[in-house]
Amino acid sequence: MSILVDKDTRVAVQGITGRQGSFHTRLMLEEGTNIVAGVVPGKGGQIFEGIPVYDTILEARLKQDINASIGFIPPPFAAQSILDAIDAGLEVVVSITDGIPIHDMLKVKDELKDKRTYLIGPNTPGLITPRQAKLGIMPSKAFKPGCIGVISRSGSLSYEVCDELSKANLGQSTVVGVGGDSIPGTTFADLIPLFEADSETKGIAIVGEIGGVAEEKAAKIIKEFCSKPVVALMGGESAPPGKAMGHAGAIVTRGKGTFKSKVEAFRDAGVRVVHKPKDLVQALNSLLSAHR
Amino acid sequence: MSILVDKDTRVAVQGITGRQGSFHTRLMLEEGTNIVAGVVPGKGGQIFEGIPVYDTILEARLKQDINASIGFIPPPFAAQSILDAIDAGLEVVVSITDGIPIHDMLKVKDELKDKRTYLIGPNTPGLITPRQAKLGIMPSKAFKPGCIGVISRSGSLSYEVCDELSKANLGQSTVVGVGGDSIPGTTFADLIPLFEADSETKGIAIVGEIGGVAEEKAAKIIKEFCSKPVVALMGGESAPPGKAMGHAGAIVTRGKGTFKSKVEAFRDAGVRVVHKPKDLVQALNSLLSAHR
Amino acid sequence: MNLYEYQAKEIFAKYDIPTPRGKVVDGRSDLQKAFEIIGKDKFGMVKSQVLTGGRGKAGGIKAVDTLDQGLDAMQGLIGMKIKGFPVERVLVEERLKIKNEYFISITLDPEESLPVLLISPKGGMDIEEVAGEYPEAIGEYVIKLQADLPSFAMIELVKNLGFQRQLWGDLINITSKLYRAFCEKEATLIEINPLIETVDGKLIAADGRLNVDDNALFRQPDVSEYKQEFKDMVLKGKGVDYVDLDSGEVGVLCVGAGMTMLTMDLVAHLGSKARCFLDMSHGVNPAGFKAALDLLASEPDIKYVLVNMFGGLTRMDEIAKSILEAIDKFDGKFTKPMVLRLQGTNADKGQEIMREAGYQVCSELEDLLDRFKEMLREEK
Amino acid sequence: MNLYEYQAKEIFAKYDIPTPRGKVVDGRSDLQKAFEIIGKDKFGMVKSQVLTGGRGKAGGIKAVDTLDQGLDAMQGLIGMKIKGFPVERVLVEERLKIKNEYFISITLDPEESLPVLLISPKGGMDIEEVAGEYPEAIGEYVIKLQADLPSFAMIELVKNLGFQRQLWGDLINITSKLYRAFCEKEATLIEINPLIETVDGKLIAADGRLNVDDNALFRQPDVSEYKQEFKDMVLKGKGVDYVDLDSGEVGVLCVGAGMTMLTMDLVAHLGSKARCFLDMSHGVNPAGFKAALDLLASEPDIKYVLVNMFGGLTRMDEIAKSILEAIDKFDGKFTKPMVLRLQGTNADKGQEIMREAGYQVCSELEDLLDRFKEMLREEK
Repeated sequence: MSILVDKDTRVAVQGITGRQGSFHTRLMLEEGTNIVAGVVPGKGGQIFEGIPVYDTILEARLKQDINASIGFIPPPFAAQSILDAIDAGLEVVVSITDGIPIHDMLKVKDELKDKRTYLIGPNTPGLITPRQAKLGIMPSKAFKPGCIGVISRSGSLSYEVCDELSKANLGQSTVVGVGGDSIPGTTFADLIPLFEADSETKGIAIVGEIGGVAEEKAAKIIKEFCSKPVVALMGGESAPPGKAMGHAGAIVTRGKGTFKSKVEAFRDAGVRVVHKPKDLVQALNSLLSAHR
Repeated sequence: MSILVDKDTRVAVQGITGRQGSFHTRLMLEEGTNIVAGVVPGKGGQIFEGIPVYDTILEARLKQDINASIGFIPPPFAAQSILDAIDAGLEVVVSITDGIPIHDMLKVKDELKDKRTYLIGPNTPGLITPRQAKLGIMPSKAFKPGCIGVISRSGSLSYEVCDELSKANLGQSTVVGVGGDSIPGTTFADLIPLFEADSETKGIAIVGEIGGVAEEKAAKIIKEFCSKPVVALMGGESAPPGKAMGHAGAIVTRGKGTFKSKVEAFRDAGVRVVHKPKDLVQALNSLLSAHR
Repeated sequence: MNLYEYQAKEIFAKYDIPTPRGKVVDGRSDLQKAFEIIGKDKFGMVKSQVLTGGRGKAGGIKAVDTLDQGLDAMQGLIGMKIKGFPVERVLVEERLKIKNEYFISITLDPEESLPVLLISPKGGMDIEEVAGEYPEAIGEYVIKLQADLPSFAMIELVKNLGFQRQLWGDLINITSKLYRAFCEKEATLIEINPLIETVDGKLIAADGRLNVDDNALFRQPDVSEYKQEFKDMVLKGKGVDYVDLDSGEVGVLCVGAGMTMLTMDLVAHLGSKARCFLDMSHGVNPAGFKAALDLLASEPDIKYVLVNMFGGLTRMDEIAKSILEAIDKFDGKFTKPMVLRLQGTNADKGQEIMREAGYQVCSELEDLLDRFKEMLREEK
Repeated sequence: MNLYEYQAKEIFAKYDIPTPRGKVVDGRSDLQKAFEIIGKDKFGMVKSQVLTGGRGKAGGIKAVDTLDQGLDAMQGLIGMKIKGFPVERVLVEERLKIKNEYFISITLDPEESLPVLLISPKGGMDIEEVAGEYPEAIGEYVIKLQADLPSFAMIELVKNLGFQRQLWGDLINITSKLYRAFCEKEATLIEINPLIETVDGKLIAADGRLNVDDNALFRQPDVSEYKQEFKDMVLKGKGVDYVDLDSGEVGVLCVGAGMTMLTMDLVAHLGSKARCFLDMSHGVNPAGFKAALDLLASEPDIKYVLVNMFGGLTRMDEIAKSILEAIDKFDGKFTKPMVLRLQGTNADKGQEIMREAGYQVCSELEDLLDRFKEMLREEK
């Protein structure tokens, strides 16, 4: 088991013939990802690495039973490619793109209402169920099949955390990078129930940071619905409030989203909060043995 | 008491200086209606019968505490005038206009979702709380203050029914013509709970006809929520199924909305069904005395 | 306004919805042109153009192989009456090699106040029959005022109905064009039945229906172009809603649909039957009444005229004057027995006017019905 | 991109939002022009243009009566530093006769993923202070992606906040123009504070803020025109996110915001403090690293450099090469002590490249922190 994607997920790559798209398609195939279609406007009919290429995601969906996509699309066109994938009814849509205009994302979020699509990202390394499906750009070496569900707003930090989890033989059921933008598709709170329901996931690791209210919302859901041990690695304690943190998602708005409020919300929900990747592994290990 | 409108309702007349608008404004004033503003684009600043005229309904709303409007507006512009009144936040908006394009009404209905506005009509004689407020074009003579709440899809038939109620000294609390169009604003089902909650209303008279599903929906609400006696006068028994009945609302679609299905729904809800205005009065009288 | 098949197909063509090659024809020279357009090999289908269903069963569609056969078919059909509708022209089209017949329709769901799409792999027959016999064979989708139909919902729909994958793209494409036409032409109904899948896998709208909202015609120039062709619009143009009920003996004249229906019911309760009704809601003027009386006079089935009016917006003195003015124009030739009731706004004045002209008028409905019963008895 | 007050007001003017008469000025001749535009009677306010709040308290706004006073004020302000931001120009405006000060702001609510309107009759002060002291004095309305703001909601809002009826129309009008500008200019924040009600009942945007989404600048030509004026965009142009933290001793170089923040926290845990950070996410190339090292070299406060990288998309061999190439350009003059960690994609190769060039590199975070502690000890 796992969440969102596994070896049976039938994936289309939007932008498969581009520099990024082609490079990572090969790496995703190496991970075992079941990539069945590519989408590049104007290149319909071509074959890339044995994969048929279509002009539109809709055409791909009409011709083949795809249910997920990952897009390597430049920012000006990324929102439309996401909307196309939502319109085609895909269940999981991953957008790697960094730099999608915020007002484009407002429209995307509006379109996502009442839809079954999980949009992962944008501005995310993607998601991975190790050795089954990688819809992303993360370094495979850091990941290993296992029992921890990982959700993270930061790409680099999630690699670090997963590397530690792998070394400690806990491994990961599925790792989801929700992305660093201020308006992400799927949020922590959306993913907690999926991990709670997944039999293979024994514990959950959250990699959070200051800004936004994703951690606070996640804490609320955890308190209500989650029986599994959860540990959060939190960054930004020493960040001065109000400074732009590089990520738009790290902007502290209207007094909400501070390090303190997040840590308090987590603690109130019974979530252990740590400051180093190694500590996260240790905390999970001790909670898991207590939980057994 | 009454529903929707009474002597304190502050009314704006859209199209107050037109032929219809000016004629009926005088009649509405005679009934006691508290008309405080007129709206005619391009005639802002004028005074009609002592009533200030504004260019837009919004301007009227900004300047005065109006909470209801009635529009005498030609079909091509009627939907926009309704949308303007909804946008201005009025609680009751009456549209007399016959012949509003259906696709315009689809947009109006969409706009009404989650709004507090009761749109009465279009293609209605309006609504009246006798001797307090008339937002409509019905002949005042037929109406008299009393204890019966009347809702009707047909204008002419409601006059007949109210005339009988008046002669029988039952009178009317409020009379609402929901209008004959296939896409009305407020429906029977929306009004039943208001009459149920109104202490002055002792019984409810429904004037229904074939086509649409307004009667069936009303029957459901009555069965669930209504403790007061209800009598329905139903027309269309001898109308051949599938014939356009003049009213768009009388089109029988997809087997629903037949005379039989309506009468059955009413009977199932404990509603007495009659065929003549006189019978309606008789039925109400006997039910009311039994109810006391 | 309901469009003829050929008109609906002209609109379809504007939206790139595939239709059979062909031409509407009302004479020999046109037929020759149609033959040339279609070509010898695929000639031809000759289809009577009438605004009613079931013309196939009524013999209104002929398959022909040669121009001569086509001519015979055309001459046989033109002038024929189908369910009372005279055939004035035929649509001559190519013969399609049929593999399957499907159904697509978009209409308004008054309950939801939204357009609704119906689609079925069982086309070519009456969709109400399909709904009765194979309800699961009709897919329904309520369209929430989107600018476009969402593809995912369309895919679900055609997939669940068992359409083969290779048809999905074309089906969804045609559906979305139909929806665009539905919105832009302000239709109340747009329909393809049957949508034919040919043996070489193409989808073609073999029949087409398009009903456009009468209230929107003022801003639908290309539909309004078809307007003059409808004779029943004459009365409507004068503000009179006329409905012919095929059989009966009473002409009913009222104001308002509700009153009209109730009056018809009451006539039926007295053992008689309305032959037609005229709702004068917008025709309260001499011209409207003249048109209405002309119609009542010209129809031999109509033995009695029953006028039942309760006026709100319409003033009874105006009605009385209009009726008298209309009767005057007959120079005493309007002789059908008539019972009258005038009630409501200015009823006293109206009744007085009629009485002065020598007519009996009631004010109460019960009196009208008594008078009508009496009249029935006298005449029989 | 955050716009200066005068730029925001130029955009406001395009939307017919009333602003005071005035002119942006950076020298004597311009001031003369400003004086003419404003007129003697209403002259004048001299306002330093800086991208930070609280300039009033910092002495950045002067009221003057004559041209000479204006000149003095201008000369005093230009060159001054406000919260570290140098004043390069001033906005000279008419003096308004103030009756009341209000507040209107539209920004994004990340929780709702929707724009949110804030409006308050208590303007002219820090809105966070207002929120703290008089929470009921701020009206909030989440805008559900409408094309226009619904009037009824606006009326409710201004009515409930106690605004006087005669202001409603203008307030709603200005709010709706602000919302249009917010959408069309793809803003993340648009704000008027204070919105001044003059003694003669007019509403004027006395101050203005407009922050535009950097990611949308490619399609916002009139905002992009202001772009060259921002010096901190240079690093960003090379793909490096630079944040100055005002005080501290360590320059932190990472890839990714999460890693950066965590690294800063860990530096703090060890009793030191980051002076700035450079997120190299998009600047993994010699030019990016050169720009970053230039900055680290030029800032005397920075005593140590800490590089902590875990690469996914970025390959560590490329990073190592880029760093060495950048250091080479200093000709041995980049001497600040540096600790390095390279991990992730092609980490082995990257570490090898650095080691061959004579640098010590860690692979584990704990090692990096140990090495950093050691370095702190050595230097002190």
